[in-house]
Amino acid sequence: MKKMTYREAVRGALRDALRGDPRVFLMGEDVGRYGGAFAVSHGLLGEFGPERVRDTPLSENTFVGAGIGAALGGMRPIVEVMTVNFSLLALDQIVNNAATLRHMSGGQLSVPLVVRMATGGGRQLAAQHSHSLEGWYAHIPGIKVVTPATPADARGLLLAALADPDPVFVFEHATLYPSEGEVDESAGPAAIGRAAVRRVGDAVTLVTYGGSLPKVFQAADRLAVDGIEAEVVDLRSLRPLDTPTILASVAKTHRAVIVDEGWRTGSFAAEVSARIMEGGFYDLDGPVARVCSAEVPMPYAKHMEDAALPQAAAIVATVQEMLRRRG
Amino acid sequence: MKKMTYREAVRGALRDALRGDPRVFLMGEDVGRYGGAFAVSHGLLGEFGPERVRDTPLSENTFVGAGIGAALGGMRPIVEVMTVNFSLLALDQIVNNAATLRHMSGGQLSVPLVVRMATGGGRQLAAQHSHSLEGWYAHIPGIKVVTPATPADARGLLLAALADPDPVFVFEHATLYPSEGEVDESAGPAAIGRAAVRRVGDAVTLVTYGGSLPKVFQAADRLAVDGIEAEVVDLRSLRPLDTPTILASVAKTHRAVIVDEGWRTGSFAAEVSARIMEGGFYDLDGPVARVCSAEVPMPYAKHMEDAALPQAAAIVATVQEMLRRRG
Amino acid sequence: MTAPIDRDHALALLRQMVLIRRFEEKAGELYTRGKIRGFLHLYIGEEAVAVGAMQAFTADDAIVATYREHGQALARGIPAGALMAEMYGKANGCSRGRGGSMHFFDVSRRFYGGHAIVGGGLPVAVGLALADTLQARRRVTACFFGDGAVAEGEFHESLNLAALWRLPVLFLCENNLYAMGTALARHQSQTDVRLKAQAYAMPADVADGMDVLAVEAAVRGAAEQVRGGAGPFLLELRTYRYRAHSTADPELYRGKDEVEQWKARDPIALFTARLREWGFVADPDLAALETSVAADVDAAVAVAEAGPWEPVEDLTKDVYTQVAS
Amino acid sequence: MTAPIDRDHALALLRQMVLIRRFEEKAGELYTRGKIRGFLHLYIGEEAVAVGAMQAFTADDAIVATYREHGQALARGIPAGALMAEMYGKANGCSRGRGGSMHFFDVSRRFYGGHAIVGGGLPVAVGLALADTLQARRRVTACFFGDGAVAEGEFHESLNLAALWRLPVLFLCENNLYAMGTALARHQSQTDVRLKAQAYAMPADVADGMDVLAVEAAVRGAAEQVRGGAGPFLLELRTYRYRAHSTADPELYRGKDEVEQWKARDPIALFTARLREWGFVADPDLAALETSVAADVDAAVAVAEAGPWEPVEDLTKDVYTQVAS
Ligand SMILES: Cc1ncc(C[n+]2csc(CCOP(=O)(O)OP(=O)(O)O)c2C)c(N)n1
Ligand SMILES: Cc1ncc(C[n+]2csc(CCOP(=O)(O)OP(=O)(O)O)c2C)c(N)n1
Ligand SMILES: [Mg+2]
Ligand SMILES: [Mg+2]
Repeated sequence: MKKMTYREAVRGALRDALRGDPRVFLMGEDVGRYGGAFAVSHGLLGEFGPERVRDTPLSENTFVGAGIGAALGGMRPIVEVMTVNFSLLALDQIVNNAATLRHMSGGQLSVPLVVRMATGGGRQLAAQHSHSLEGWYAHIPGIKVVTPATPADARGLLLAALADPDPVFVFEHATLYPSEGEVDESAGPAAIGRAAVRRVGDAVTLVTYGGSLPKVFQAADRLAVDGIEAEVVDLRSLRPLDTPTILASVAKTHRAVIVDEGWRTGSFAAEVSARIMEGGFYDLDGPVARVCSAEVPMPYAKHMEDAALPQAAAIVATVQEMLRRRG
Repeated sequence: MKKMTYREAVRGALRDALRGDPRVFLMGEDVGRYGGAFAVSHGLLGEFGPERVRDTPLSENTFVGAGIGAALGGMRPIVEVMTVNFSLLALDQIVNNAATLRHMSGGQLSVPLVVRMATGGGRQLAAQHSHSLEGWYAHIPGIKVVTPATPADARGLLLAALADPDPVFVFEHATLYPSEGEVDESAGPAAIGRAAVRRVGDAVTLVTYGGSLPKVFQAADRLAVDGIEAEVVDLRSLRPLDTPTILASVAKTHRAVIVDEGWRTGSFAAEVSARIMEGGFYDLDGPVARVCSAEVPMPYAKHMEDAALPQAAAIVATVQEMLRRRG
Repeated sequence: MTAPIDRDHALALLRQMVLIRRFEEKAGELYTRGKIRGFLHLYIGEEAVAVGAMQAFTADDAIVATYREHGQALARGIPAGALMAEMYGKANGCSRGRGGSMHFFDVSRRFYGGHAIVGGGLPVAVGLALADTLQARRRVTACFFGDGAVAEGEFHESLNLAALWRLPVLFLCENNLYAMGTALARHQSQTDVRLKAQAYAMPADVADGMDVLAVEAAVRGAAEQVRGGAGPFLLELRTYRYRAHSTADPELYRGKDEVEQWKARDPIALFTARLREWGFVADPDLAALETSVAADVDAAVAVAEAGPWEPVEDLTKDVYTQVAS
Repeated sequence: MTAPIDRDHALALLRQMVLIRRFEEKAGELYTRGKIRGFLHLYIGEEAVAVGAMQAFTADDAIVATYREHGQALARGIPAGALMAEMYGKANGCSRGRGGSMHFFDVSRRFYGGHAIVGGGLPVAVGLALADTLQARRRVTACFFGDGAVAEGEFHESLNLAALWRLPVLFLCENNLYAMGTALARHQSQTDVRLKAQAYAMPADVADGMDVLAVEAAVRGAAEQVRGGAGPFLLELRTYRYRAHSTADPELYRGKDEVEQWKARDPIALFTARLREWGFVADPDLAALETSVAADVDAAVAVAEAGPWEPVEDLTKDVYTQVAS
């Protein structure tokens, strides 16, 4: 076990992958000479050279599509789309090619592609640079979507994505890069599709993923002060989604709040709520609640952005309100 | 009142708009000389000329962005994106510009843009031409999303979109174009954000929109044979969503099934289910169910496509199962 | 005048073009009979492009095509029966009936589709070529696309990336003068497609797409240059579509006269005339050819008719790889 | 050597360039002090481009810029206080504090942003020009973008559409040789940006972006051509960014020496030297200029400091138009 940042954990996994498999290469905007927009790939160009760490032009749809083609051609590409905001330009290749080629070809083709991107708000980057659209990706059959929230998962889920024969999209919340945690550098791939109970409790289930996990922990700690023990479920993977783990927790706590940085309407939190409706309805003492982002393009000013994003205070208030209704 | 097809109703609304307001113009791929991929704009080039009915190159992101710019410049553009499948190429302009410019500029800018597109499957067009992604659009604050299911709404909601000062996206399910209905050609804009109870019943609420409405009617008729009277709620607008109408119906029937052609995980049906969870939980006799598309890229073969799409039989079976659990 | 090629090769070219045309005429007929559904984009009139071009590629090379790919698929050697079965939606189709007319795949022949999003195949082709380069394989990836695709951003991005990285992609623009109902001059400010390559410092050329030998010569030359490591190449092939864009097209955007003018340069008729000149064929040979092609087409239909339907239980098969557990 | 322009105009150009530089130096300082947050992309070194170009546009013309738009905004005449307040996130900012450094807007000056998606402004500019054409207004839409944007599909699509429809757009490529850390030669197979216009049959030219008079002359010429109805024009302005791409950039991709070489051609120093030659300025004038610019910058900071925060209750205001009911 070694203490490291989320950024270092991703970099370590990339390095191990590049060392361990000659078919692996990294490409994306500024992954090489610049060292990565978030310094994740810093140093990899020097170690592996420009053939395997490739700076691309600003052509998102094409370099993602080229990753698909390279995967068809026997490589194991890791494409870095700098942020989810720019991935909108690549959605055609993702939805119409990466996700369809295997099924549409009657099983002849495989697309072992890994696409990494930073996601989320909280850095005062305003309306065009603060999206949390991983919920959209989770809607697409044919791809898998993972959302590591800890340094250990940043490593384990990226290695899992690389070991997967199908396209896997890894969403790294930009606010997590400096966060620290224990990582077992000898550990291999994590299991895609398994949620983790990060905190055990009996009063309420807090379901979340990615960049919202720290806020949920804060909320759980504050609730604990009032003797309210919340169980925290970190989804880790949005597609496939580990419904059994969610339902098992709800069966125990009889209450759930879903915390998701996406805009409320059509958020992934809605899917989780619907699954609890369908599989846990009779276990519920009251309606499942959602704490999501306000339905506004993200404002730049700090106080406005804070008001737009899910915060620990809102989670605490939601739980307290829910328990008040209990009596 | 006049009987006409959905196609004719859209065309009539386009013609009235072009006649009534010199700022209105239509642009998109093959809207002119070809007459529109679905023959919707057939004849309009001849009547209004190439300045106002403009064939564009295959450049989705740019002609949608140009529509945004033209709206900023005082026009009332109607942009036709041939189908939702190709709109993936334009999502950057839609999410990052159309939806943000007003808020991000502190209210200085307005984008009175209308974007029309055909959506949905059911025509054996396979995995790249059968998407139902209107649920994605409904996730975006700053735009509005309407889904006319009848010829009257095809006219009324398009006129409403044109009268709206903000960007409105109109989804026309391709299987509806030949469908017929009564249309009042003197009628003005419908109200965006109001659902319609299309059939009154007390046993269960069937919530749907767009191309699934005919299937829901079929299902309701079959259920009626067994004395099960279903109430049918046609959402008409996904954003804003008319939650009160949904909840009022559920309060009466105590049961709901949501029918949505989108893939199940992350479908708009999940949002409707979550809203019933949040606002109608105590009215429910049992869990809300969803009938959605199977989570596969759409296959070409008819029997496989039929199996992938929501069908009346599945809706009937879901309701019957739900009522069986009643006792 | 003496023949520039030998008789066997000449007859092979002719036969492939005739096979494509008769196969598609049959497909059109089967569409009206409801045996084939969805979209059907016929290649009739453009046969010389696929047939001439495909001569230049080896089994190791890769092919990426569009939704109008029946000609490429047949010229690449995918059995006509597997293609017809695919259009029937049968499980013995080249894509198990999941793709239909727009999505032919045959990985054993490195035929990577069958892409129905205009421009969507170009980045994939660039990636296939990148994989070859990274694995030091001397292969060419041939990427077919239409004039309409030239307007898409992916055309620009893909040509730039391929040229920047000197990837072995041969971009083959089938310029049939229309993108659906939109004439070239209505979707391109610069209608000389070949000139677009200058923006990427990429070599380019143009050939008469109605002359199968001209196409073969141009594609062979370009392919050798690409195979030799000179980087990508853009080749424009000028041709014409005789039939409607798709079965849904009322063809309001062009006159019959225009179509007739192009039919006067029909690639099969032109080539047949030359074969006669060279004394390679006479009426009996042509009759025999038609008979054998007709037999192939009938056999293909029989394969499709006899083919099984994929069981509905397999609907979710191959959405993801089955990992043996 | 006699001056090609009169003293007042010369001093106005110099003052605008100096104002941009001092304003940005202050912004950089305020960023390190945490008064400004998010991303901050400084224009320092490129001042001659915005200042020279903006001379050519009337109040009726429209401006579309990027996230590196402080220079364009100041040169367009948006009050420095409104810009500084915007970067503070204050309600008296030019975008009510909702946009920050990357999203300056001022509809009264037809300044349409402030676009942070590379290439995203081009289609919007094309649309603004289309609106002018459809309303028979003789206006120019000036669209600024960087060399990195040239690789995006939107560049290709927008130039084609503007040329195809002969729209009055002046495409101004600020070629500062880098897209973040990626040098021009690493993102463009053809590094001569001007040549890209040939693919659209669009006129193009290039000018020295470090020479404010050269920029002014080139942009005036191009703008008149566009205003005259000749259709769009692509003008490449060769310049250089002295500072890091953004506050997050460690600048590993270029050497200090390279930056120093370019500083030897600093647009402000170059122009000042010429003004001295022409006898337009001497030390006291320059000192006075710096003093008055410093006063303007201080005033801008004061406006920002004094500005109110937008009330949180207004968070959802202007997501949609408030329809008076
Ligand atoms: C991105 C995209 N936009 C629109 C369409 C609809 N569409 C299908 S084919 C076509 C015309 C393409 O013309 P071209 O590239 O010249 O190929 P051709 O059909 O002439 O062979 C269009 C607009 C599509 N399939 N994909
Ligand atoms: C579509 C998109 N991809 C990536 C980015 C991240 N990014 C911001 S600026 C930039 C470089 C742009 O370079 P250039 O266009 O030359 O403008 P400059 O910064 O040099 O002024 C990149 C890659 C972005 N904002 N948008
Ligand atoms: Mg064509
Ligand atoms: Mg640059």
